[in-house]
Amino acid sequence: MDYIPNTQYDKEIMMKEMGISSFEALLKDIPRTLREFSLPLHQGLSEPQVFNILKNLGEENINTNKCISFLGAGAYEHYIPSIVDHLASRSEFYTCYTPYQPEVSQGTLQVIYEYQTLMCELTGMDISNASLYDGSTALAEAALLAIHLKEKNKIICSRAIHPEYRQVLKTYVKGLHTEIVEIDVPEGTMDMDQLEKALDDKTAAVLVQSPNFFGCIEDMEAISGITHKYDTLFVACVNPISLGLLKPPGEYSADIAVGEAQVLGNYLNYGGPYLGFFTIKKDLLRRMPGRIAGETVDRNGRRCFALTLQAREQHIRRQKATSNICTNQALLALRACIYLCALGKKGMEELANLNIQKSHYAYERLRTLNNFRLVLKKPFFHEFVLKTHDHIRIGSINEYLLKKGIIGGLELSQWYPEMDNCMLLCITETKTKTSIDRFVAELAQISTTM
Amino acid sequence: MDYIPNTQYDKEIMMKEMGISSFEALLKDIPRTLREFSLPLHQGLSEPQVFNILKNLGEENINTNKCISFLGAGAYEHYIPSIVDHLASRSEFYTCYTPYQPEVSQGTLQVIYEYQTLMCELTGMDISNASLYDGSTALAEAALLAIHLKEKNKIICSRAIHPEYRQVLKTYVKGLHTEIVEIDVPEGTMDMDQLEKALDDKTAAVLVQSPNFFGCIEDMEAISGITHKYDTLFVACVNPISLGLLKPPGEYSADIAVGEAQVLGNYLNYGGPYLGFFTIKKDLLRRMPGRIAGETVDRNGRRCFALTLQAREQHIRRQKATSNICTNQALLALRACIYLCALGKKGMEELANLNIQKSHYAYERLRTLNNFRLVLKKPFFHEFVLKTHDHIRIGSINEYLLKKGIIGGLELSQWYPEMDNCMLLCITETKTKTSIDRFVAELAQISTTM
Amino acid sequence: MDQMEPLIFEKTSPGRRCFILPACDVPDKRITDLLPQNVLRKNKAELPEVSEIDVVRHFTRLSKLNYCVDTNFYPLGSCTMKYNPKINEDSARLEGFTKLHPYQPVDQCQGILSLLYDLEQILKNISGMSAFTFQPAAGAHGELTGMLIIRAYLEKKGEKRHKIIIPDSAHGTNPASAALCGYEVESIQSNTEGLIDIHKLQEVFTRDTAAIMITNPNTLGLFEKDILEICRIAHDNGGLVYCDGANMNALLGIARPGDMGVDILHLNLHKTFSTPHGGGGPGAGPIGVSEALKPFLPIPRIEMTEKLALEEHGIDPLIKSNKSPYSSPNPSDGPFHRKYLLNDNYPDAIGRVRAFYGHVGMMIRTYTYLLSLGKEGIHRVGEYAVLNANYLRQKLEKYYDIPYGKTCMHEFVISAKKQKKKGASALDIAKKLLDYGFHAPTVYFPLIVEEAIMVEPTETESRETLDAFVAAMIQIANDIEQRPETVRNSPQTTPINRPDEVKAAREPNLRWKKK
Amino acid sequence: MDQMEPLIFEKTSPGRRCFILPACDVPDKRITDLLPQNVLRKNKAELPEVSEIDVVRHFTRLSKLNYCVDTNFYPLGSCTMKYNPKINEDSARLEGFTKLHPYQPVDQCQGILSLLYDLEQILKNISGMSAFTFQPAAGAHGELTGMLIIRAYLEKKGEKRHKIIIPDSAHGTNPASAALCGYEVESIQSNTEGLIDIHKLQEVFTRDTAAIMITNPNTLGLFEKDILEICRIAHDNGGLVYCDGANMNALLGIARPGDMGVDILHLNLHKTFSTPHGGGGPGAGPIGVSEALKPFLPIPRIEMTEKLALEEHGIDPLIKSNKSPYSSPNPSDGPFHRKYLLNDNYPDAIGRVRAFYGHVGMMIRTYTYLLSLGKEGIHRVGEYAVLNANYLRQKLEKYYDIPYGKTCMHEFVISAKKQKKKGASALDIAKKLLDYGFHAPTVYFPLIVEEAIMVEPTETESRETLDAFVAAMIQIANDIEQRPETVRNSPQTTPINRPDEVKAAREPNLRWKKK
Ligand SMILES: Cc1ncc(COP(=O)(O)O)c(C=O)c1O
Ligand SMILES: Cc1ncc(COP(=O)(O)O)c(C=O)c1O
Repeated sequence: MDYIPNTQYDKEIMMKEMGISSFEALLKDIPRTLREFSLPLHQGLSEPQVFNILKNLGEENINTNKCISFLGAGAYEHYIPSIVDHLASRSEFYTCYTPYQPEVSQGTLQVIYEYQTLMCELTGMDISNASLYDGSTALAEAALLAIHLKEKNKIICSRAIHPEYRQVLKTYVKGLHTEIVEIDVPEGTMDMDQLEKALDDKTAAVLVQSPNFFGCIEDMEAISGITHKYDTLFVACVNPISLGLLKPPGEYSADIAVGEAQVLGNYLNYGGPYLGFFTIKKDLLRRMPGRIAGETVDRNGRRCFALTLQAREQHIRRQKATSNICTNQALLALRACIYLCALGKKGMEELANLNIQKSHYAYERLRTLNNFRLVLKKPFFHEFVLKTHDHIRIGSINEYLLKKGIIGGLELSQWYPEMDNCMLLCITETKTKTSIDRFVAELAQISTTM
Repeated sequence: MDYIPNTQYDKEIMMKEMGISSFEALLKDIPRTLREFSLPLHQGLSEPQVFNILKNLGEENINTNKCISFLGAGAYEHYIPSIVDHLASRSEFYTCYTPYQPEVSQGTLQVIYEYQTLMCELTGMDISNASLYDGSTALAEAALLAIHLKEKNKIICSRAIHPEYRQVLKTYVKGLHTEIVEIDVPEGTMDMDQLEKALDDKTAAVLVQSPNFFGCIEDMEAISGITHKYDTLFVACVNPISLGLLKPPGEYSADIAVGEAQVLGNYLNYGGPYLGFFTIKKDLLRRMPGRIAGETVDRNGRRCFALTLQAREQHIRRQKATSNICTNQALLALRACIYLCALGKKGMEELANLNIQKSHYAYERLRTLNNFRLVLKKPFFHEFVLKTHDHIRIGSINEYLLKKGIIGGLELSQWYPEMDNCMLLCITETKTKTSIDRFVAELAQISTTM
Repeated sequence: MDQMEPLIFEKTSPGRRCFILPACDVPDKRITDLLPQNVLRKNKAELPEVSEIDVVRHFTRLSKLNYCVDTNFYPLGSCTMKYNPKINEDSARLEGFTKLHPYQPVDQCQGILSLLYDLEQILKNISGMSAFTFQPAAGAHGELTGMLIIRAYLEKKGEKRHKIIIPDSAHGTNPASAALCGYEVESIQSNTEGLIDIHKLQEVFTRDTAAIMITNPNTLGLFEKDILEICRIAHDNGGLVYCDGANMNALLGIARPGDMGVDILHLNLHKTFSTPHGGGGPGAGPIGVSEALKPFLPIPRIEMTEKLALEEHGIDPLIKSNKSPYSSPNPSDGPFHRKYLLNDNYPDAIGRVRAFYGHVGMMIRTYTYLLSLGKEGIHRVGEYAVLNANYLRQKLEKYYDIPYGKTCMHEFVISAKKQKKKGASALDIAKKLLDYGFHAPTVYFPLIVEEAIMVEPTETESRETLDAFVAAMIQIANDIEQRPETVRNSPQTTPINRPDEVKAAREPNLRWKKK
Repeated sequence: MDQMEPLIFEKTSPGRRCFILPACDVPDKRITDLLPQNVLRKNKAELPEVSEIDVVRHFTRLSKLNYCVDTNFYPLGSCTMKYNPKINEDSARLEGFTKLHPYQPVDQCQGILSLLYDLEQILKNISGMSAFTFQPAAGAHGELTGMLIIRAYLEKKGEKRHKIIIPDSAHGTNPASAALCGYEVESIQSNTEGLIDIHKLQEVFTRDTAAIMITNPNTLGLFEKDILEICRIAHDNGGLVYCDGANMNALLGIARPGDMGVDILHLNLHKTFSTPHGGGGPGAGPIGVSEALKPFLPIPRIEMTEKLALEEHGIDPLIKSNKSPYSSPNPSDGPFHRKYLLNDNYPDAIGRVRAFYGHVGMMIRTYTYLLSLGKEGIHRVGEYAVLNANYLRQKLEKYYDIPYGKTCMHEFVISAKKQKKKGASALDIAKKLLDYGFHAPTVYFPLIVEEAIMVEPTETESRETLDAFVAAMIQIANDIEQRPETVRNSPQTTPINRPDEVKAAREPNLRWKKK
């Protein structure tokens, strides 16, 4: 099945009209040697055959619907309203191109404008772009913005930023002779003294995540204060779900707020595609990476929307562009937009509350277990770290749990050697009291049996 | 969750504007006594809770995707092209009303017109309506048409017509003092002598299904000939899938051709909604039950479509209408229309061939088993009857098969006492050679073990 | 932007393919080795030859020519065009339901059977009837089923009655259904209030009358305030009362036909219970009956081996266990703790009105909807449906003549008589509404109102939407005063306008043919 | 029919709700008992307060303001807007994939890992490269990854090179990506044929040059006929060749960049491999590298514990057993007979370019697409893409000036210089096409063609569609002769026309604010 409407018959008619006798005539520029290769590939398959294969591959995975999962760590399970799928599946949204022709793209353009507004409301920032690839690249772009704006090449970041985000950051700044200083997080949050010491005139930006990788809520106000004693940008990496109740970056005067918006109506998808959001203070507008939609009027004075400030972008500025990004995550931004409209003002507040209530309920229940310890300090949002008694391996705990239909927490030692026997647990609104109680009961079992 | 946008606040504003102080004021016509009742019902639930319940209920069924099913008997499993679901899920199709306002319903109207054309091509008949409820009611409506047209009250039908169709027929003609004569099917097809004897001037119609309930192909040409010796309508009940290769009713001059079109891109759905089709010879047009779309022109002479010949229908004719049908199966007709376009001229031919090849392959393989017999005579389409050795109960065979992930055939004795130990088997294109072989192997097992 | 689309037949091109079937994996014999030549077709069916992109574009473009609930408001009287919740679609599309074969043994179908069983319990509660059948495929089919039950019931009593009384305001399907079942239809004229005239009813409801078919609230949107009296008259004369429940939306949580004395009631799941109309169907018309009529319901009936009284329930624990609230009072019970089955063994049953068990797909949507609503939701639906209708009624009565009633239930009927004189008919007003972006109301029904315009907002429309509709109606009223021709010439903004229906009927072109 | 739609914020009304969360089933404490006041937000986020029907209608109406592949043809040069098969969407929406958490242990994810592994095998075959990474989120991201690999490779060899050579016809992301990685960009002018000038290249490709970024076929739709020479020059000077594979569609089954001597290649799955554009994304830009560059690919890499040579396979039996054709040569083997894992252990790797493993959802679509195509399909795609482009080219060259080449690969570039003089620019022509129901081609790119109009039909358009497009283009050519103002004033049939972009940039209004 190849989705090609033209038949051999069409081909002959077309070649006749073009006055060529063989198709090869069109390929004369290609060196002969390049035409001789074999493709050791399978035979084309029919739709039912293909779909059977894909279904089987899907079923060879144990998905979070078959089990109760306590995994988080940057990718989160939340309820997704049915209408998100229904509306985002309209082919006018998913089979259309980037809205470079505003006359036939007002749908997409207005969605971007509404998305930008919603992200500004959530974060309390002035301006949002139309999306970046994901949270990690959004954070890296923030660092690049700072480096170029301040013409300084030192970046300070907390060690409690998602380890993979920090890896991406390091990769991105390769070739820019930039020094990255990581600040320790003794009890789960940033060591302020260390930060003060590290900060200097050469620092382009301070990067902090809150709730951080361990779920702990950082004292962003204080960090912001310290940072702004210097000509340095304060970059906050936040979880949009938490902003239903937690203080938004705008309220502690962050210069840039970025993060992962997969949580806003997008599936786990084994890690992608996700949705990087990027919001800024007004004065950074001309430095903003990525597309932006703006309101304007058409020739008849009607309100309409168009991509704007494109002079920042690669297709105009080429090597002088603020970023190289072109294709972004429009469809996921649409889903986030629908999601935020569906939950609405009250819903996002209730959602944040549910996440806090349930994670804290679990925290209290787990606290009662001997053989386990809760090592980091409060406050936290919907994740926290559980430490097992030294002789019990996290791996074997998770194997045990899986047999009980539970996907346990994430082992931390791979990234934080000092945190051996620690697992990062996440409890969102999708976990019922019953399932939390079951989880705790199973762990109790372990503490006794193992 | 009740999908009501207006809030208490809206309600108060509205009542104020209406100058009423209590909502009850609007219900003064309702006797007090009727207002006093209690509703012992559950609390309203949120979307995630509701969907969990429904998913669990769905999973409490063993569906034909989890097993290999050999059930047919009027409801058939066929591949459904992905695009059928995608296109039929467009809300412009499924949330719109009956196209009584042609200016804003050309989509639905053109679809009906195309569906009518496709059904005429498939059946070889002159005219199709826009659909009836299902195959059984379509057959009953055909009988009613004949009774009223011919002003005769005797209906002859083959005993090999789907038993439930015959039950519906009997129910429908209650109150019309109509006699129904059933013709025996000694070796699976109609007894011609009996038919000749039964036919007379009082006969309004002869009803025959082919392929019939047992899968046997009737000699429709002969039956049509005999029937038309009298002033009697010949009504053919056919399976649209078979018409990719089998002789269509138009070629043996049936007066009416009806049947179940669930097979054209519609799911099994545990029995409904399905799609009754109804096609006729030109001269019966004014007697046609149900809606019909026709081509015409608008005020500016543009080609367009509208429901037509409504003078036949209940909303105009009331008790003198050709039928009482109003709401029909439009959405399923849309699916059938998309399905037939997707398979196309060549595809429908290949499909019929696949069904014949696979069922005959299975038939030949089963023939080799001792302890089982194939009791009826050829030719057949994609179903046939398998008789077990007397002491083996069909029930216990099916229980055994289910353990092996196979849903066996339909037990016939419930409707045909003389056919004890018989199961009706159906093999469509969805059964791979591998699964047919497995089925045969399991039956072989049984013949030895039981 | 949206232009008319050629017919798919006009896009066909030899050899084009869309859906490709898997190759034949069994020995592919010559067809004539398997079947005799004379059973094979002579002429190929001239189906389209198109590619996948052709099919996708064709139907996507066609869809864009449709108005639908998801784009705007349908003030369609008698049709209850409420919002169709998306979650209902998700439920009905679950493989656990769509891929179930109707002849799988009941042991394999306990999930769907318990759903249907529960749904019957809920509908009984809402309507006050004693039992339901889900077989009828739509309202009219429910009416026919009801008529057959009435006949069977009376015959069982050894009575032959020939007549069904039907108000002149009734929907066309009522007399059609009665006639289909062999009854004579006697139409009874509504009184000046638009209601059934009790005194006339006294006279006409003779011993030869099998039943009266009422619609309550009736098609004027009025509650039959003498309903108790009407039922008494029918019953005193040994007859029955059939209630067309197409207008049930107005009564949800407000009053129950069963309590009124109604013997048979049909419900339109595609109206009151939010299942989508699908451009004309499928719907579903389950009917509920009184205790006395139970034995006559069509077979099969869905039953549970263990009787279940709703009162017993503690529901909340079930929800937590994601169990259906009616089947399994005790979450610790497995799904099969109660066994559901199909029972054919009812000697007095009228038989079957269709093959298999009815429009199960619609039942699933309805069940999903009712689980969402719950008790409070059901009350609120009736309340806000009535509120919205009266709000519209009041806002419009200053501009349009509303001949019957001072208040209404779920809908009301305008008479455009006045406007007709000024040069624009009910039809013209309907068409002009299309230009203002609204669907047209139902027009010329009920027949007892001249130039009838029948408006039903439903509870799912917001105050803002109602106000916008009122503004459009007022604008049209003014248009008619000042320039009626602009109304007569409408619609102007639609892909086509006013098809020539006479031509369509006189020279029927009901299928495409190659020129 | 399709009017502009108010903003969702203009529809908000206090207290309206859409999605309702389940009630809290754990003790609902006061929030300040759980969190300190100072971490809580002071001002509520002013999100919309709307009901479900509001949200559904809002986005449904907005969708109707979009043009899309499912409604008509996109002649967008450089974008390969081919049909997006629906079955690909079904695959990607399977719960077995959408509900997978990226940190589930590999044992729980063998299905998706084997899919990704197989996909790599197929792409290696098609492109002739030695290994692929799926991490890059889009083409530009692939370019950046490529640049980082080049830097790492050279540094490993102890070389510091500063320069990347890029033809002036290249896409903007190429120089931007090079710069992002700290390289100086030297632009090289195309020769009179629109190709890379070998002699110039000889001069500029110094020992300080890290690599040349080519696009082949280039953005004029021309195959770089000296490609072998180009690669030789780069390699002789110790440099590398990066190939922008956005135009790979022209080469499918026709030629392989790996065979040309390309060291790094990115593929745009959202172009060549039919994943939908989604209004601007998500896409995916996997990159393939030569053997020498493998060690530098980003981590993690997906590996299989048992090596697998494609040649070994008997594929057909697998299909029957519904197994993926590359993972499980022997149907009797269970799914886990081969174990897939994620390997981080590559000391020379450049690191990570994003969190997790890339746009898995796009990989699933691509894999589905490639299973469908198979060997013959892949050959046919390239062939019919080139055929369609040349057919259009020939039909249009009588009416429009096509400055470069006599034939083309997948696309070609018109110059509207002539028309510009007559009063209608490339932009005007683009806008006029909207009135004729087509999307506009890419305009003003590549920069080396004045008044450029870049047309790429792809293989999924039929002859009839191409002819209709040609007719529209000819009509426009005539319009320009006779009444250029009608072209300058277009579009007239769209919901809006020609937004004021200067105003948009001068007085940026980038979010809604309550008045
Ligand atoms: C009052 C009334 N009764 C009966 C019907 C018939 O219902 P259906 O169309 O489902 O057969 C309708 C709807 O058309 C109606 O409005
Ligand atoms: C030739 C060429 N190179 C690179 C790109 C950038 O790819 P992406 O938009 O996926 O980042 C594109 C597409 O926009 C392109 O056409």
